[in-house]
Amino acid sequence: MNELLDMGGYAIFVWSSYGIFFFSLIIFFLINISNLRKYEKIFNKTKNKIE
Amino acid sequence: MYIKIKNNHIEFIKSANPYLIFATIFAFVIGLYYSLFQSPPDYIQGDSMRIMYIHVPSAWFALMTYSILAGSCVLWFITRNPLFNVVARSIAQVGMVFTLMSLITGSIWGKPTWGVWWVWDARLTSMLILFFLYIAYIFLWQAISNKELASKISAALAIIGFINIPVIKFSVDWWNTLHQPASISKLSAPSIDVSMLIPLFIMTAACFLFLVTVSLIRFRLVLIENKMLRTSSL
Amino acid sequence: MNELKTENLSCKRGENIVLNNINFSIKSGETLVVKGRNGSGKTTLLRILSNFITSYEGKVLFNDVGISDDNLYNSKFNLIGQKNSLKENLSIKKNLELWDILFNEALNHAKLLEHNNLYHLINKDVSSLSDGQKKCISLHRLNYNKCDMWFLDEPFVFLDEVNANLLIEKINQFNENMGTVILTSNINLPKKFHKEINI
Amino acid sequence: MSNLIKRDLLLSFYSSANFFFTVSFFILILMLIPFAFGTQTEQLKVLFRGVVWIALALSIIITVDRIYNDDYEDGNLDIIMQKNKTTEYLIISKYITHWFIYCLPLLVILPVLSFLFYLDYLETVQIFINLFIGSFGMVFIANFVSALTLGARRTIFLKAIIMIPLFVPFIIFGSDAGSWPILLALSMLSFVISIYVTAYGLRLYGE
Repeated sequence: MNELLDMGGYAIFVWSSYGIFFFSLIIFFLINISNLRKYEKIFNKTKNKIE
Repeated sequence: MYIKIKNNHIEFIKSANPYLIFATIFAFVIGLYYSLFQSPPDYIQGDSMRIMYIHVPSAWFALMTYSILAGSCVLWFITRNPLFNVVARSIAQVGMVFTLMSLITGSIWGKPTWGVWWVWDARLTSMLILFFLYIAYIFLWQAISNKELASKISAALAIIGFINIPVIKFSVDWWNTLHQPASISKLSAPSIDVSMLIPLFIMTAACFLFLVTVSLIRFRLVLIENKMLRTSSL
Repeated sequence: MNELKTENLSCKRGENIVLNNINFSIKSGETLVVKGRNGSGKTTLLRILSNFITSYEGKVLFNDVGISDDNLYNSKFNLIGQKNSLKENLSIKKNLELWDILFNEALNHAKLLEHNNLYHLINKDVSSLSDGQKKCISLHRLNYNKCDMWFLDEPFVFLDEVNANLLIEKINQFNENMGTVILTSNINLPKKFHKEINI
Repeated sequence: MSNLIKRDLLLSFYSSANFFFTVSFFILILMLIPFAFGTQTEQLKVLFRGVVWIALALSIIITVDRIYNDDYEDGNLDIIMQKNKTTEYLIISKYITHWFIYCLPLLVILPVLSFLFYLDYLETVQIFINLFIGSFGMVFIANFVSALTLGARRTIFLKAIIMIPLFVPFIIFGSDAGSWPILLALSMLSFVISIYVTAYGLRLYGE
């Protein structure tokens, strides 16, 4: 396990790049999903008003 | 040629969404397992080689997304089919994220390999400019209040950017031969071992699934946005 | 004898319809008042008639020729839009000089501006004028370009009674000289003109 | 066409502050070199070749709003477009006036500046030729960006983000002495693209 965490001396580079990569992807995904929910809610409200 | 987006298409995309999310997560987990545990360290670069498994797919998809973006803008101008505009707008931001990721992971990878965070060579510079093209495309659309006009103008800009990229690549190559006579040993053509190819392939597939998933979510978002623009302006 | 007419003119902006089935015809010496609420497409109609907007359905015919096919059409009208076409940081005199060059025509500004009692202001910066005065100078553009048609977008906005009457007089005179006027308005005008449509 | 050129020149003469501003801006950016990097002759010579391009790019960027935006916002563009049914003439005369008003003064002042930076005649001529040819290409690019972004008001930063990537090839080749043929090719390419895109932008504006 320590070997894995150490990454042959490159730990900081490997783990930080993986961390940044997945963190950004997840954040980006969540932003879009929540935006979609928000827009759908507003859209349904206005649609009900029109009908 | 004229493809109209019907309600049942959107329903289909909606119903496919959870499966796609699941598949993406699954692919990333498998890919992580392979790239961090199962693949051997490179005999020159050691374990820092593992950054390649996320760097290379994101660079590929950054370029591929821009090609799709510019291609759908061209198709939109030719066919006048609004679907292509929606595709361009839903894919742009994912491309921007991939470009940013490839820049960041690339420079983190560059530190142990080259000894520096950044090298002013053609590939990296054109990637940086690609990032600004994405930014210009996205923010120009937001800056123009007439959204129909905004789509047309940012599409024209995307096509001009697509012409610009090879010009920049060519000129930076030229510039490098003049200003930096091989001061930094670049990576020679990598002869990738099969054991490295497998995680790379899985990670590429995972990134592709991510691209598709988020693009489809944004596709729905953009469609709703369009509808809202229409109803509010009536 | 000129005739300008539209046949089933419709215009879409994205998905929403701005103009729907506009039909009118107007001959030399007549004035058409286009009425409608804010945002009903009056300005769009004038911009279609002056060849700025080319993506519309239906026909716009000038003497039975489509206006976008007629190469001389652009020199046959004067459009006074809602923007004043004045450079705010320059004096009136300099603005008029710029117009003279642009229209390729030197007018006797002294005589024409005296009419509206504006000539004594000629060395003042445009930014120091009131909206009504700016509108008067903007309408002064009608003296250029001896043409067949005037398209006026909300010409009476900001004008006081005296200037409005002067403008009406001017329009009448132009009509007598066989000129066509199309003007938009969202308020009731002090005088009845020949024709009126609601959009 | 000649009317429009005459009118634009007169307009820039009347608001001659603009003209002095760009020249002063250009000189001041170059003046920053010795302050930032010291006054060693050799270093100044090298830096001048590069920074003169950056100064040119920046002075073109700050003038981009004056090409079409000012006329668009006060409504003069309506008159201009009505008077010039063939948009190409309009666009070409705008190229000419924009280059004449904002680039020519910089080129005129350039020899003086290059002597201040200890460059000899030959080097000055080389820089001048490069700058002369490259400035046309940059003007073409500035024109189409200006026409395309008519709908987006007061977004000079966004315009800079759009324009700087397009300027990159010019700046790369500009700082090499003998690369004027490539600059010429780039300028011609940008002319071809620019004339289509500007016409497209103006047509969209008209709607």
